[in-house]
Amino acid sequence: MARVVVDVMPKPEILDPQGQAVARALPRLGFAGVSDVRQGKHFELEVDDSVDDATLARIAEGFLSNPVVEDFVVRRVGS
Amino acid sequence: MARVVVDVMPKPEILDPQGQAVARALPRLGFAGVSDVRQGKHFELEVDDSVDDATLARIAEGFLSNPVVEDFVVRRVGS
Amino acid sequence: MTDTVDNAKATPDHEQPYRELGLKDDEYARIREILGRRPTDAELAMYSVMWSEHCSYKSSKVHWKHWSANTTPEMKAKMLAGIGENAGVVDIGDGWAVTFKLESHNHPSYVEPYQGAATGVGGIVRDIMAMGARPLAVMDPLRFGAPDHPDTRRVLPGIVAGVGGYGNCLGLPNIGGEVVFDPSYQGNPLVNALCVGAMRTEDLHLAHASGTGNKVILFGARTGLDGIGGVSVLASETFSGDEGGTGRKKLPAVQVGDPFTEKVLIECCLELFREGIVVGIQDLGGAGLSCATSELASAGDGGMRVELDRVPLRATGMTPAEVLSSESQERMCAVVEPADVDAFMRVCAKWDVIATEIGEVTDGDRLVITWHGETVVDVPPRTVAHEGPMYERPIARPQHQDALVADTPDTLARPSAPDELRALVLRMAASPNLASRRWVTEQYDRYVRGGTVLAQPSDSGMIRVDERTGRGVALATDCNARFVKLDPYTGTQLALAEAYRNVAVSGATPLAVTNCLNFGSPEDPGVMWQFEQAVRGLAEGCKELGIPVTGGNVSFYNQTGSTAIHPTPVVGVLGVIDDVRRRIPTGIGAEAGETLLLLGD
Amino acid sequence: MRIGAVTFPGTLDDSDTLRAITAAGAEAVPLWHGDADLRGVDAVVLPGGFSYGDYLRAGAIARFAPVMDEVIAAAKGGMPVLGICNGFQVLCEAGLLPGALLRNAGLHFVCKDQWLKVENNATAWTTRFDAGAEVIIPVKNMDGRYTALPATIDELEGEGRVVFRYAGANPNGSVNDIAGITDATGRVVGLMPHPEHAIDALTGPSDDGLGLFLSILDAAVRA
Ligand SMILES: Nc1ncnc2c1ncn2[C@@H]1O[C@H](COP(=O)(O)OP(=O)(O)O)[C@@H](O)[C@H]1O
Repeated sequence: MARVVVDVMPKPEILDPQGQAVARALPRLGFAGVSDVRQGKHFELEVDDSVDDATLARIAEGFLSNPVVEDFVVRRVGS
Repeated sequence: MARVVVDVMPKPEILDPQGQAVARALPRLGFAGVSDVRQGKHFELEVDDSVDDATLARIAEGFLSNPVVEDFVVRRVGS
Repeated sequence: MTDTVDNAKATPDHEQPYRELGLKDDEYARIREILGRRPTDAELAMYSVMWSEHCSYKSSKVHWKHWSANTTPEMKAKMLAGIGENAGVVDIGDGWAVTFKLESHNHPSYVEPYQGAATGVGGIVRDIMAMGARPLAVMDPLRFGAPDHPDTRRVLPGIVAGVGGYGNCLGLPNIGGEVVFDPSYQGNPLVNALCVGAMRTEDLHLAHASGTGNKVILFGARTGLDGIGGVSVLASETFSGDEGGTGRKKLPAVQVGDPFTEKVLIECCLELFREGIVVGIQDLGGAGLSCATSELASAGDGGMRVELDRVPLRATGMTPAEVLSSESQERMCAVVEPADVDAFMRVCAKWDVIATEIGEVTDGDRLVITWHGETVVDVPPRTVAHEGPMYERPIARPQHQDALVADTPDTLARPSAPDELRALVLRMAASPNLASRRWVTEQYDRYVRGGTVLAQPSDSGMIRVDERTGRGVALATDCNARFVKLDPYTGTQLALAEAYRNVAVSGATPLAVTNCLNFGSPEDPGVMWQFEQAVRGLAEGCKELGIPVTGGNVSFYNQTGSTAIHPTPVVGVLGVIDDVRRRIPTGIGAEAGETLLLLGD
Repeated sequence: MRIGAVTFPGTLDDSDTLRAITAAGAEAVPLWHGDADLRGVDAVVLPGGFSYGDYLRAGAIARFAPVMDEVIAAAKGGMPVLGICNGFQVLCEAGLLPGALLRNAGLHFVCKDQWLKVENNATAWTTRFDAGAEVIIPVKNMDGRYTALPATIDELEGEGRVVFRYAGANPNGSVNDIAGITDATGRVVGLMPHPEHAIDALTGPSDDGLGLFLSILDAAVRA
């Protein structure tokens, strides 16, 4: 068993209204110094050791993310 | 300038229907070997060097996550 | 280096990628003739989007003669704005005007179902706002491929979630629509969206820029690299290698909607209208600033000067051509008298809406756009917005039409035994085209704003416009494309008649018609035959019924390879009812002893 | 009696809420998120919608609006507050009510006419209902699944602080079918369904929703 983390983020050129809403709110809450925020998804998967990296990439690309508007990163974080 | 990552996840005892929907769909799509999926949020912040860890923790705990139902992790990922 | 007008004059032989931008050789030659020189990159970007099929209606416009030929003065009596405006407007009495329009977002919704459908709703709502109205409700006629096809499983949930996600977050009730499955839509689902809005008749705002010295203000979202797909070839041609260059080619031609920003934009616009400080207004739709500036200037009585570098950007390194072509959502452009600019900015600040003065109305008849002090566009705006190319496409009744019509249901076996009939009824009840639409309609808010009198499962949607008197409107959209395919003329009249009946049975009096004409390629003479028949059928049907077509939309090129979708002229009918409390709900059996009558034969 | 309804950017049901307050016979007072001023109202309603687009989390950004400092202070001083849908989410985010509202179990926005059972008719907002009565009121939301840690749920149930429960099918997977709750004083109430959309059988499934607004008027008369 391994834990695999997949982070899915809106592509840099794609509008990210969620991140923008957070970025605009922070100064109002008294937090200065945060110049940009982008918001995406974070998945944690418990994966059998038999699942190889190519399969993980296919899961991330074909299912966890929407390749038209999102990029993803897959990371194994130990068992 | 530093990049800071905040991952926010539903607490283990809180039901996560989004993660469950992913976990249930994977075998149908022909992907075996994924036993559990949890879905949370991933934030990437561009932060001024003057912002210290205590402030980041307050942003993550008081705003980016809802401590009633979510846990969070803050990470600086270099500049 | 920026391609300025001076540069264009100095380099007449510079090769330009006009074909990649969709312009034909003769169209490019005509642009050179209009300008007396080659266009700059920015001008080329403007002409190419504005002369596209989608913006110029170049294949369909010649058929609009049927509308005018079939609209009598009596039919025009209640029409306050008609074809040519952002949306048609009709007088519904008591000082109220109602505006409504259907629009397609078919292709983007196939590429990215959620965002394509969402931004389709966003776009039609801004059209309605540009008339000066408060949007009141939306509807969504949808067509999908076979229900069991894997692509339908991908496309349908996303489209429904997108229509709902945007409309629900805007606070507009969804009061009806259609869900139709047919394999002809497999590679071309249809996402049509309707919005209806209301205003006091005196508040009607038409899109034009007049009054020399009046300011042009861009407000709403920042401008980014959204949907500039095609125009990115300019950057790659001109600057190959540098950061504005080839990398842009990979940009997805999708726009992401931000319904929250649009909701705030609606409230901001309505407050601006209430303050009476808007001379002219235009939404930014398909062709972004290219469209808004050229249409405002073209419809006004002067010229316009725009400082394009003042446009607030979301991305770095954008070229003037990209800024002009960006399809970033949730933006509007207004013309304001200089004395009102401060008041305008105050209202925008209250709603936290970014607003920037980007230019002004000028004497003369040129649209001049500068970029950091250098002129990048200098054109007669009418040639961009209203005097684009117009084609008489060849028309021919398809050869297989006779065989298609001859293949009648008479050849099909008919059930006669009771158990066969029972099986057939059960099969029909369970068939996707007749089954309940609840899975779809439950994802749409039909209650918000508290004016929805009828929504699903009624034959038409009905909205209260005036709370004091109960005056309201009813709307229905319909089209059975199988009938249209068999006989485009009569089939389109059937669509009209069905929508008309659906409005009439709710207790409202039908008043006006809009349409969304979804067809295959206009370069196919068979498709153009369907199209011409459909337009003539609709126009003559409307004359028969005495209600005018006040607007509509054309979507061509709905085909996979050489196979077109069934011709799908969706017809929307709007009716008025003086008191919504007298509406007639759908359904029988509310009271015992009701008598059931069948009308017609 | 003056009852305020707050408009945040992205609030949708403010006009409906003001209409319902008026229909109940009270004076409806619009309140603006950016003003730290409750304009002398006797009670406040936080209406439904998608404040700030519900980006980040439903209600998470709105709860920091200037008007919310006043609402929180007033609530602590005993002023009745009703949160409907997004307003309920704001009250939870602000800590005036326990728990949180998460994505519907079905992962879709759901809009339907919903039967509710009135579990507690002793709050400031529910005295017009009979205990155990069933009423029909629209529910419409994306994030309506009430959730809290087990200890919190036990406390709510033990103290009778569940005010409304879904009767029939649970539309969003809410714990114990909880549709609405109250704070310990019975003056701050939050619910997911929309009583302001059920004040007239012409535009809603019933006029059952009027009961909440009439109850608060009664409370004022008694006070
Ligand atoms: N995409 C949709 N969006 C909203 N309402 C819809 C949609 N599709 C169908 N409806 C509504 O559902 C009801 C039933 O639709 P339908 O079965 O197509 O009706 P009919 O067969 O009477 O035309 C109607 O009120 C219609 O407006």
